[in-house]
Amino acid sequence: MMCEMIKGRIASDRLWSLQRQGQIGTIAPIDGQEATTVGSTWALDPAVDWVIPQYRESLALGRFGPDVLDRFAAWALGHPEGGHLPDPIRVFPPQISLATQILHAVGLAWSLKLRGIAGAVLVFFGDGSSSEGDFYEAGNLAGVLEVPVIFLCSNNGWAISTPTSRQTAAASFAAKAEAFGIPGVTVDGMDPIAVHEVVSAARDRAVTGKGATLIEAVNYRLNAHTTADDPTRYVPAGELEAAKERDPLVTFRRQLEARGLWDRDRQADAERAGAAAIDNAWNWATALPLEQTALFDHVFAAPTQRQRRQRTDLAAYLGVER
Amino acid sequence: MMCEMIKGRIASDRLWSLQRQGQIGTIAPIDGQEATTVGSTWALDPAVDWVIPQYRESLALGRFGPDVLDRFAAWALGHPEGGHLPDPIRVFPPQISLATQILHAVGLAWSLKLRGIAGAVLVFFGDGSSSEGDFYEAGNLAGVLEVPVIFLCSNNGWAISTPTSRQTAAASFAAKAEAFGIPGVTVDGMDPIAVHEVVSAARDRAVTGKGATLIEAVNYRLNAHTTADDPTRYVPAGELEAAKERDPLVTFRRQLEARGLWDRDRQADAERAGAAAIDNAWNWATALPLEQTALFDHVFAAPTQRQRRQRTDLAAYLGVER
Amino acid sequence: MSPEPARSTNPASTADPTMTMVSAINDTLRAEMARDERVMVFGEDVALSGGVFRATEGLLEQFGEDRVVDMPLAEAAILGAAAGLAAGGMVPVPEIQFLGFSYQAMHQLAGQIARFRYRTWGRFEMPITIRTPFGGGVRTPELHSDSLEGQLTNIAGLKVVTPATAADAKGLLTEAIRDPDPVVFLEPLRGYRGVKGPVPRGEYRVPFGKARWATAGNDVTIIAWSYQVEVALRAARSLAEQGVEAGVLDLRTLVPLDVEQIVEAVERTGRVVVVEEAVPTGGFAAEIIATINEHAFWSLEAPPVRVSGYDTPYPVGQLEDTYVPDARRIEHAVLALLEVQP
Amino acid sequence: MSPEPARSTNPASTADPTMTMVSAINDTLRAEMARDERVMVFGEDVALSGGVFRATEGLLEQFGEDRVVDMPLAEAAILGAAAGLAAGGMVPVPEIQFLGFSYQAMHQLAGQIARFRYRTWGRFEMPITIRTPFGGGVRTPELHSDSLEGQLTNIAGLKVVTPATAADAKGLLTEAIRDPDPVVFLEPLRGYRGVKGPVPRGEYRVPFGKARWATAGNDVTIIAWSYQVEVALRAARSLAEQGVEAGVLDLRTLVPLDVEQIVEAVERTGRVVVVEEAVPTGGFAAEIIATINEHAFWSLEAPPVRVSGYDTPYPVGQLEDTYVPDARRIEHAVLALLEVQP
Ligand SMILES: Cc1ncc(C[n+]2csc(CCOP(=O)(O)OP(=O)(O)O)c2C)c(N)n1
Ligand SMILES: Cc1ncc(C[n+]2csc(CCOP(=O)(O)OP(=O)(O)O)c2C)c(N)n1
Ligand SMILES: [Mg+2]
Ligand SMILES: [Mg+2]
Repeated sequence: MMCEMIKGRIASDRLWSLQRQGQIGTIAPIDGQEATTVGSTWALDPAVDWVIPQYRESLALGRFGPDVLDRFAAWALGHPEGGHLPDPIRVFPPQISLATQILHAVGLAWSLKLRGIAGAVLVFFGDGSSSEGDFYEAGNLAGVLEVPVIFLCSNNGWAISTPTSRQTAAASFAAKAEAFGIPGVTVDGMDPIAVHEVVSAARDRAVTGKGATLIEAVNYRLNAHTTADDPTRYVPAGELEAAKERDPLVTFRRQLEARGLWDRDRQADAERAGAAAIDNAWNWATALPLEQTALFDHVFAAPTQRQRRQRTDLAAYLGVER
Repeated sequence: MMCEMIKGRIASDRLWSLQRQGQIGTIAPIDGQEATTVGSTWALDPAVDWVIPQYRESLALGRFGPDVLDRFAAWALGHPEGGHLPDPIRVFPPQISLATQILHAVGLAWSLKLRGIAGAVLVFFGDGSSSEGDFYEAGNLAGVLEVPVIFLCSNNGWAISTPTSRQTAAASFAAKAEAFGIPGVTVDGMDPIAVHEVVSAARDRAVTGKGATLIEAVNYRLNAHTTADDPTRYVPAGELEAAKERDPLVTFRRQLEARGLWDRDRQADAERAGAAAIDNAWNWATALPLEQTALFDHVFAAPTQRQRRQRTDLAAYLGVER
Repeated sequence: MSPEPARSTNPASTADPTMTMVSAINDTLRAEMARDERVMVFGEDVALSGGVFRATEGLLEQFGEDRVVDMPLAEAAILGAAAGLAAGGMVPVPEIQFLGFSYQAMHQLAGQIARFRYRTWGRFEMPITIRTPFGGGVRTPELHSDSLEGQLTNIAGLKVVTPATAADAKGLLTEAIRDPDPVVFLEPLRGYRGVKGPVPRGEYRVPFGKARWATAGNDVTIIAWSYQVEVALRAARSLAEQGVEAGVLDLRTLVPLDVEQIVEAVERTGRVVVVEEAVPTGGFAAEIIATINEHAFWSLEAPPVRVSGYDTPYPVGQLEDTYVPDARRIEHAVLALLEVQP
Repeated sequence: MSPEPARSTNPASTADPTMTMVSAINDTLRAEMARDERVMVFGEDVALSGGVFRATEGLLEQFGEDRVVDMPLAEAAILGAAAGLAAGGMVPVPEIQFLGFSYQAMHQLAGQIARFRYRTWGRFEMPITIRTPFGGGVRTPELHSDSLEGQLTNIAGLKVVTPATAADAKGLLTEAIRDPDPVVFLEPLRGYRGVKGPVPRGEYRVPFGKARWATAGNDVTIIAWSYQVEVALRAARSLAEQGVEAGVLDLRTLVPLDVEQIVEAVERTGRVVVVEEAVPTGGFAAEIIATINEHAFWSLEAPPVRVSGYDTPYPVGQLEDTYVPDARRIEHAVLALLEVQP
C-alpha cells in the first residue's frame, strides 16, 4: 500500500507541474487522500469487485492494474480513450457530475446481486457530494434493495472553498446512514490500515448478502482543490499546517519504519517506481493517435444517418479521410 | 378542530362523488389524514405562519380561512384561479411535483429569518415524497441555515401502491432527521391533540431561532390514493379494516364525547356546516368566468411580443375579443 | 381510428387482433421479458399494481419480484440505477410515471445515460428503454401532460421514439428494448385506450428512422407524431370531404429522423404543416422546418407552418382544449396554407 | 475585440472605462445589491472565495453573510430555495456553478420557477436571476461547456439572456435583476476574461428583446449570441477583406426574441447564417430558421444555414476545437451561401 500511496502522490505532483506548463487542463490533486484511496481498494478483489471513483482517486487505483493510471493520464490530456478503462478492469472513469456515480454504484451492485456474483461495489464521493439528492436517493435505495455496495465518503474537509460546517449540520457524514437504515462508520482516512479494516468488514457484509455500508473516511485536502484554485483565499491560517502533521505519507512511513518494514532504500525504490509509472502513463497517453472525425464515434453503437452526413461534411471540410 | 376535520371529510366525499359524476378530474381524498392536517395547522398563527401543502391537505386548511376550500374547488375544476390563494392567505396551492415544495418551504422560512418575521413555515409531504432528493436536500439545507421550518411527513402507509416498507429501510421517517442534524419526532397522526402538541413545540423552536424540526405523523390512507386508483389490487386483506379502528373522526369524537365536549347535535351542526362549506365552495368555483385567451395571462408580468401575437391569432381564430 | 389499411404502409392486416395501445405495450413487455432474461421492468407502482395505466399488469406474477420492481419514489434513483444496471449487463426498461417528472432525473438522463457510451468511449453501452406517458387531452394535474420532445431531441445520445398506433407501439417498443442505446419511449396518455388497431402476431419490429404514411395525399403534407397523428388523420378526412388531399406523415421516431421521406414529401407537395403539442419556441417542429430548409428549400411553394401549443406552461383543464392542437386547428392551418400563392 | 463603435449600436463610448466581462458582472452585482437590499447572491463557492471565476468577489465583505451565501453542494436546493425566497419577497440571484449542472435542478427550474407565477395565477412572482457560465473553448471537463439554449428556450416562463459584450453584461444583468420574472443569465466561459470593452458608467440598462448590430453589412446576415458574436465578428472582418459585407446581429436575448430585427435583416440581405455552439438537432438555431420561415420566407434568396456543434455530446479537450464553431467555419459557410443562386 505504501508504494501505491507514494505513486499516487508522485503522479499527482507530476500532473500538477504538467498543468503549470500548460500541457494539460485543470487537474485535481490527491494530496492527503492517498491512505483513504489505497487502504480501501486494497480490501477489494479486482476479479469480482468494482470501484467507481469521483475524480481524485484514479491516481491511486493501482490495485486494479497500471492501465488505470495510463487512462487517467489520457483523461487529463483530453483524449477520449481516457474515459475507456478496458474490460475486464472493474473501474469507472472519473465522474464530474457529482454524486451521480453513487446511484450508478447502487445499480451496478444490484446487477451483481441479481446475477449471483459474489462481488461488491465501492463508490467514492466527497463531503460536498454528500449534499446532492443523488447521494440520499442512492443510500435510501440501497437500504431498500439490500445490495452489495460500499459508500465511501472521502471527507477532506472542503468542497472547493466550502467547509464541511457549511455542508451539513449532521453529527457526522456517517450519521446520515440512519436515514437509510444501513450501518454508518467513521474512520481515520489518513490511516490506510484503519481504512482497510472497515472496508474489509463492509465488503464482508456486502458479499454475504447483508447489504450496504456507509463509511466516512476523515482525511484532509493537503493541496488546492484543483490547479485552478487558490486555497489561501479561504482556508483559515494554521489549518493546513496542522493537517500536514497527519500526512499519511509521513505517518504511515513512520509506522512501517518503526515496525522495521520500511527504510530509505525501500522509499527510494517506491519513488523510482512511482515516477516510472507516471512516466509510462504519460508516454502512453501522449502517443495516442486521434482523428478529429472520431468526434462521432461511440455516441451510438451505429451512427444515425444525420451523424453520418455531419461526419462526411466535417471530413470534407477538414480535408481528411472520413 | 373536530368541525374542521368533519368538514374535510365531507368536502372530500363530495368531490369524490362529483368526480364520479364526471364533473371534475382526478381527486385525492383526505380520509384518515384529517387529524394530522387539522391538528398541525391549529398550532399555527395564520397572521405570520405559512402552510405549504402537498395535495391532500387543502381540503382541511380552514384554519387559514374559507377561501382555501373555495380555491381548492376551483383547482379541482381545472380553473386557473384555483392556484391563486389571495394575499394575505399564507397558503400555497397544492403541489403535484412531489417534494419540490419542501425546498420552497426552506427558502420561504429563510426569507422570514432574513426579514426578521417571527413566523414559521409548515410543509406537508407524504411518506413517498420523502424518497425524493428534494426532501433530503431541504432537510440538510434547513439544518445548515437554521431556518424556521417544520417538515411534516404525513405517513399514511402508502404511496399509491407502494408500501412504506418499499420506500425506505430507515427505522422511521423521523429518524431521517439524523442526516440533517435537526430533531425528529414521531407522533400518532390520528390524534389531533398529539399532533397539535408536537407541532406547537416545533413552532416554538422555529420562532425562537432554534431552527427546523422533522415530524412524522403516522396516520393511514382510509380511501383510495385517488379517484383513479383501486387499492383492492394491492392493499393486504384486513389492513384497511384494522386502520378504520383508528379513524380520527370516530376516535376523536369518542374522546370529546367522553369529556362531554361533543354530542349528536354538535355532530349534526358540524356536518351541516361542512356540507355548507363545500356547497359554497362549489358554487363559487363553478360560477367563475374564464376567457380562453386567458391562457396567456400570468406567464410573465407582461407578455412577450411573441405571446401577444399568439394571443391575437388565437382570439381571431376563436372569434373573440382579445 | 387507425388509417385505412389500403392507404397505409402499416403492415398490420385486419386479420390481426385489434388491441388498444396499452395492451400492445403490455404484450410486448411480456414477450421481451420472456425472450431475454436480462430485461427488467422497474419504476413507481409498476409491480404490485401493474402500473397506473396497467401497462405492466401481470408482469410481476409472471416474472417475479427480481425483474419487476416497485421503486422508492425517486426518479433520479430510477434512472441512475438503470445506468448502473446496464453497466452490469442488464437490459433495464424503467418507467417514469409521467414525462414531466423526468425533470427530477434530467441529470441522470441527459448528463449520464445519454453520454455513458461516449464518456467511456465504447466500453459501457446503455441498452435502456425509458417508457413514459405524456401528452394532453385528459384533464390531468400539472406536469402530467407536458410534451418535451424539443428538449429531449436536443440531448445528443438519446433516441426519441413516438408511436402513434397500437401496431407501432409493439414494433417500436420491441426495437427499443433490443436497441443497444438509450431510448426515450413516449406513450401518449390519450392513446393508451384511445388508440386501437390491428397488431401483428408474433415477433414484430419496426426499424427506427422510417416514417410512415398514415394516409397519402398530394396537395399538402401534414407531419405529426404520437397521438397527433390521430388528430391529423381526422383533419385529413374532413379535408378530403372538401376535395383536399392531405397526406399525414407519422414520423414514428424523432431521433433518428427520417429526413428522406420528409424531403420526398416536400418535393411532391411543396406545402407542409408540422403538428406538435408542445411549446412552439424551441420545439421539435422548428427542427423539422430547419431540416426542410436545409434539404428541400427550393421545393417549398409556401412557408412551412407549425400547429403547436403556445408559449405558455401546459395549462389547467379548463384551458387545455384550446392549448392542444385539434383537427379543426390543423384543418384551418392547411386551408390557409393552400391559399398562399408563390 | 469589441466592434468598431462607428458600426455598432452599442452606446458605450471609448470614453467609458474598459472592463472584462467578469468585472462588469461583478460591478453590476455590487451596484444592484447596494441599490436594493432584497437582492441576495448565493450558490456554490460564491461567498468566501468570491466565485470560481471571481464574479462575486468582494460581495461577502461588502454585504455580509446574510446576503452573500455559500450553499451546500446541491443545485436543486439552490433553485428550490430561490423559489421560496422569491415567494417570501426577496430578489434572489443564485449562481449555478456551470450550466451543465442545472440538470440537477431542472425540476425546480423548468417545473417550478418557470411556472410559479402561472400556477399561482399571478400571486407569486419569481424575480430570480440565475447566473451561470457555459460554452466551450477552454478545455474544461465534462458538462462544463455544454450549450443548452435549445432546451432552456423550450421552457415557457423563462427568459434566456446571452450577453456578448462587457457593456451588455452590465446592461442586461441590471435588467435581469430588476425584471419581475425568472431569467437564466448565460455567461460565456471564454468571455469572462476573453471579452473586454467599454462599459458605460453609472446606471445602465439594456432592454430585453432588442438585438444589436455588432457590425453592419448588406451581403449576408450572421445571427449569433454570447461568445459566438466575437467569433462571428472575426469571420466578418476576414470576409470584409474579401469584399464581403457580412452583418453580425447579436440577439442579446433569446427569450424574448427580437423578431423585427431578424426579419428586417432577412429582407435586406436575403441570406442568413445562424451560429450556435450547441447540438444542432433541436437547438435554438432551428427556432430562428423556423421564425424566419414564418415571417420572412419570401425574402430568402437562399436557404438559411446553421453553423453549430454536432449531434454528439460536448466532446473532450482534444476534439473541442473541431466541435465549437470558429471564424473559419463561419466564413466557409458564408462563402458557400453566397454561391447559392435562386
Ligand atoms: C453536480 C455538480 N455540481 C457542481 C460541481 C462543481 N464542483 C466540482 S468539484 C466541487 C466540490 C466537490 O467537493 P467534494 O465532493 O467534497 O470533493 P473534493 O473536491 O473535496 O474531493 C464542485 C462544487 C460539479 N462538478 N458537479
Ligand atoms: C416527482 C413526482 N413523481 C411521481 C409522481 C406521481 N405520483 C403522484 S402521487 C404519488 C404517490 C405519493 O405518495 P406520498 O408522498 O406518500 O403521498 P400520498 O399520496 O400517500 O398522500 C406519485 C408517485 C408525482 N406526482 N411527482
Ligand atoms: Mg471534499
Ligand atoms: Mg403516502
